[in-house]
Amino acid sequence: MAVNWLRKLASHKRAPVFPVLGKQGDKALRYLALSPEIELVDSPRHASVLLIAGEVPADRLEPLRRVHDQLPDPFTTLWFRNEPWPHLENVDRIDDLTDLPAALTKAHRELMTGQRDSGCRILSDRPPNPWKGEGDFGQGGEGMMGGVPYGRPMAMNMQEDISDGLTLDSLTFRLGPFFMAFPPGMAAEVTLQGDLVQSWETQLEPYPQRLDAVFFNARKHPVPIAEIELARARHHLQRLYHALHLAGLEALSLSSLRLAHGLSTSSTLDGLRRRLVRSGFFHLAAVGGGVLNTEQARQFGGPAARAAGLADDLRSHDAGYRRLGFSPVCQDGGGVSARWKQILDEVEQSLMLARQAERDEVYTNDVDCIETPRGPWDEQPPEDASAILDEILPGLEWGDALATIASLDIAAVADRGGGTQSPGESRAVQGGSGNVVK
Amino acid sequence: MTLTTLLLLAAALIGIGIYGALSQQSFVMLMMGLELILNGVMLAAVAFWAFSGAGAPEGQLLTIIVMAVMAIEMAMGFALVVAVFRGKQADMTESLTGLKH
Amino acid sequence: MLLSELFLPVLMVMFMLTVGAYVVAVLDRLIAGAFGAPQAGRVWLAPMARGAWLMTQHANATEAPDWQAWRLAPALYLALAAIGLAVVPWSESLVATDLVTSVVLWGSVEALATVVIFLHGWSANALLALIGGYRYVALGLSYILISMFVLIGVALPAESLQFTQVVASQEALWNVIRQPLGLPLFLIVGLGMTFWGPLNLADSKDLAGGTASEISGPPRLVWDVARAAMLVAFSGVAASAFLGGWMGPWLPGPLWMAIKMLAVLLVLLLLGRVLPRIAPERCVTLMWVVLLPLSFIDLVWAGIGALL
Amino acid sequence: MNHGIGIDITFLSLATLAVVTGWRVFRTDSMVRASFFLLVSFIAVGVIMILLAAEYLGVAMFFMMAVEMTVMALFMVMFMMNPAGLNPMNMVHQERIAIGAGIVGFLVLGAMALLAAFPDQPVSADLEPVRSLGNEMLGDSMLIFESAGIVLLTTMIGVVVLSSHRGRYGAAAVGSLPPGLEPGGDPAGKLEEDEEEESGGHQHHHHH
Repeated sequence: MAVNWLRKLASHKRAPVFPVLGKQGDKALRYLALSPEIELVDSPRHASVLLIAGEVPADRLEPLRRVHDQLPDPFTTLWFRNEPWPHLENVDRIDDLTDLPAALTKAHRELMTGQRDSGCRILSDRPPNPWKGEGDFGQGGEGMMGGVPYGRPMAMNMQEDISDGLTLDSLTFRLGPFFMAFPPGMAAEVTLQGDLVQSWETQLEPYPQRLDAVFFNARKHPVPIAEIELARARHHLQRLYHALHLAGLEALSLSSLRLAHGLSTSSTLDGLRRRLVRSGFFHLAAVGGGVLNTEQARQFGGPAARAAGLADDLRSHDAGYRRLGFSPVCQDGGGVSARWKQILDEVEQSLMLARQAERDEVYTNDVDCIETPRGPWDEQPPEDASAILDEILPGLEWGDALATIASLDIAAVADRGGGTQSPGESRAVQGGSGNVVK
Repeated sequence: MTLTTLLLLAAALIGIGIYGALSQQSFVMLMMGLELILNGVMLAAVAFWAFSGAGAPEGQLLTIIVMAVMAIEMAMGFALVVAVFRGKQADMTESLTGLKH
Repeated sequence: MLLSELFLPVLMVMFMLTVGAYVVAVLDRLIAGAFGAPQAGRVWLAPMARGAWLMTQHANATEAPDWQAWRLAPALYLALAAIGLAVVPWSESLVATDLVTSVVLWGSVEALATVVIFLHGWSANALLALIGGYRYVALGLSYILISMFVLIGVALPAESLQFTQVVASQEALWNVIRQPLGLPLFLIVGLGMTFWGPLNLADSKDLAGGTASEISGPPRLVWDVARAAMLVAFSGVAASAFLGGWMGPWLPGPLWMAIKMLAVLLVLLLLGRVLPRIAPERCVTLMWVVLLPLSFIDLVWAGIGALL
Repeated sequence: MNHGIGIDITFLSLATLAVVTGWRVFRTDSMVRASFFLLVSFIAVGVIMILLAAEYLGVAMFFMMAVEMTVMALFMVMFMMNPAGLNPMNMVHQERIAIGAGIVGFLVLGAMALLAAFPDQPVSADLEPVRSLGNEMLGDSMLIFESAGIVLLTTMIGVVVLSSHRGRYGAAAVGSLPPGLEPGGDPAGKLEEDEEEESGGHQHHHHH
């Protein structure tokens, strides 16, 4: 009786969901972030529903199995635009984004009230190497020091000290591809000394991102500048959401997301910018680390390059933009806070351009070289830049390293478009926020 | 809780401490032995203060001084560990066979 | 005698622990809602539903954790919060333990909290949890020092290390006015030692929950309750040390105390929702280079005040 | 000093705790756990001190030792290759002598406790231990207390000098070589190429 009562109470909790992002799964993540009945958690240990959003490539299935087995009992899975594994019983596949929150809530409710059985483990719960002693005192290695006890390397310091002279044992590990602070799909092998990054090797590149369809249309025929600039601003604001979420500014990250969802030519950035500056984001959280030098910035392109002081922007060659008096905005510095200042400036500029272009009905002119929010696209779309992390992250503290990753848009741009935001999605969001201007 | 039982407890702590300080190869574990000895000493000092010293304030003062000595011992010990570790990548007493190398 | 000396104080502390943790959870949700977080369901029910959910969830395992320490650490943190609540005086006579050295006891609660948080992060045998533990130790020392200087400052005018005496010494003038630097410094310490909001570096987002990233079920419930209770204990100490504790006109003492504690809690929770998480390196610099010298100045100020 | 049976039971359990955890310090594989066992031993002794009416000392013991042991545990994690004791270890030398010395120490001190006659002058009930300690520290024994402070300051300076990366004549570690994992073996950790990089700096003669 008492247990029933407890379970009933538990089913009233917001559904704790750990999202595993497959290709194009980040859209679902951003949609769920604004759903009041869903709580997105950062660690699989904190969830009772595992959401697999989007198609997961074959090389990331093994990590997915491990994440699946990390959820504490009772747990269940939900598959969004992905076919559930055949041996999982009683799990749903959802294809429509608007159905997703209700389905997650239902899964959680049923799990709590006992209508649905907890999922079963896939992998065997055994350590990768046996914990069995061989040595005289039960130790697993050859001597007291050194050796590979129980098949696990000992933490011995073999690396040059890069900080203050206090050389610590270094710690090497792999993280990803479903770590929430990485771009979807990215995995890296990291060596830490204390919480200082000693070396960084990106092992799996993030999934290519699909930009708004307007950028692909712009490669075929002239498109209204108002439309393309709004898409650009939306892209930047969505990235700002992830960064602010990581920085612990929950409320601001959600307003940024709401602004992105309901973006129109009459939207303004003033409120968000003011609150961001007042919160001390640029002084306390986004500190100067992660600076790109000129060479790296040129290689990277896009807003990151302009934040490092390079005034390269394909829009300035476009006749349509020239009519609007466009000139690229720049920052100097090239670090994390410079990049976010740049992003804010560009969003503001895009909104302004969109307003002017809408009034004067200006269209783009060039079709073979356009500036995407990720960077210039002349012959090929912008390529993956995750290799650059291996160069700039060593020497940063863990938190700064993650802030740097969040500030860089490293994923490549996919060849095919991702479609525009569907009207249903934006309507649902407007209902939730109530401060949309349209 | 009498003076005798308290002193026996202190003697036991000191005994274990002596064993630890003499037997451990690692510097830091050796320091733990020393700390345990000082733990016993402090307990004995407070016990004497409470039962034999008629509450003379010097008894408590002695304990404070022992605490200061412990802090000094810890700090110097760790400085040595850091210095030795940096040079030799080890923290074993045996690795300190010479003053420089 | 046993009843009045043991059972009543224990009951009182348990009561404050439960009610306090619940109030913190509700207030935090209300503040989050006011800042635009999506809200669903009834706010007053949400903490209980969460508690029930964690009760039904199983506690998970990692590979070769230090089981004793891993399971004990949340309980120990709760125990420390209980000790903190026990020294908070609700009126001249209504206090769970009126130890002569209760101010120092609170100092040792802060120091032992460092141990417990480190243990919690270390014993999980998991990477992100360990980094969280590391970080707290790196910062915890500076919190302890700042708190110690600030508390010596309030003990000086009282000429006592007892919280009841400290409150009594504020009859004429509250310490928040007498030592203007004290309360702001102490609030920062409070955010630090409960790793809340901008100083949540041990259980932070970038570590996917830090020391708590690998726990689920009842241990997680205990850990969350303990953090909230520690925040309540801290606000009780802050209200006694700086806001004149039970003193105030018209209303009875315990009520004044509750109002002041709520005010401190509100300020802390607001700060937690408004400010971003401070980068650890910047935080260390801030603590040692700015706030620690400020706490020296606070102490000198208090000393001069005591001499005059 | 009169006290009830409750105090005696508390004392006995605390004494057992102090001795058992003190013993576990040297009997656990994990060095981090060892330092926290030591902390528990200290806390037990601190509570006994509070029972003995030394309220300040007992509480001071808590926070002093909490900080010390945290630092100790941190050093364990930073420098030890096996802080968690997942790989059992046995790093002792001259163990028989050490056990003997420990037992002899206990027996001698225990015999003193049992056989010697100490004056029976308990603390009077109206003494305020904290006030009396304060008056002593900042009164008659101020010189001793202040000297302890000076010594602590000196220690801090000395420790910074000792553990600093850079010495007066260049990097502190110049010319030193890690020992072999077995006697006469190749140096562990850092390799020979370090030697070439250290040609600048100061004129130090290598004896390898």
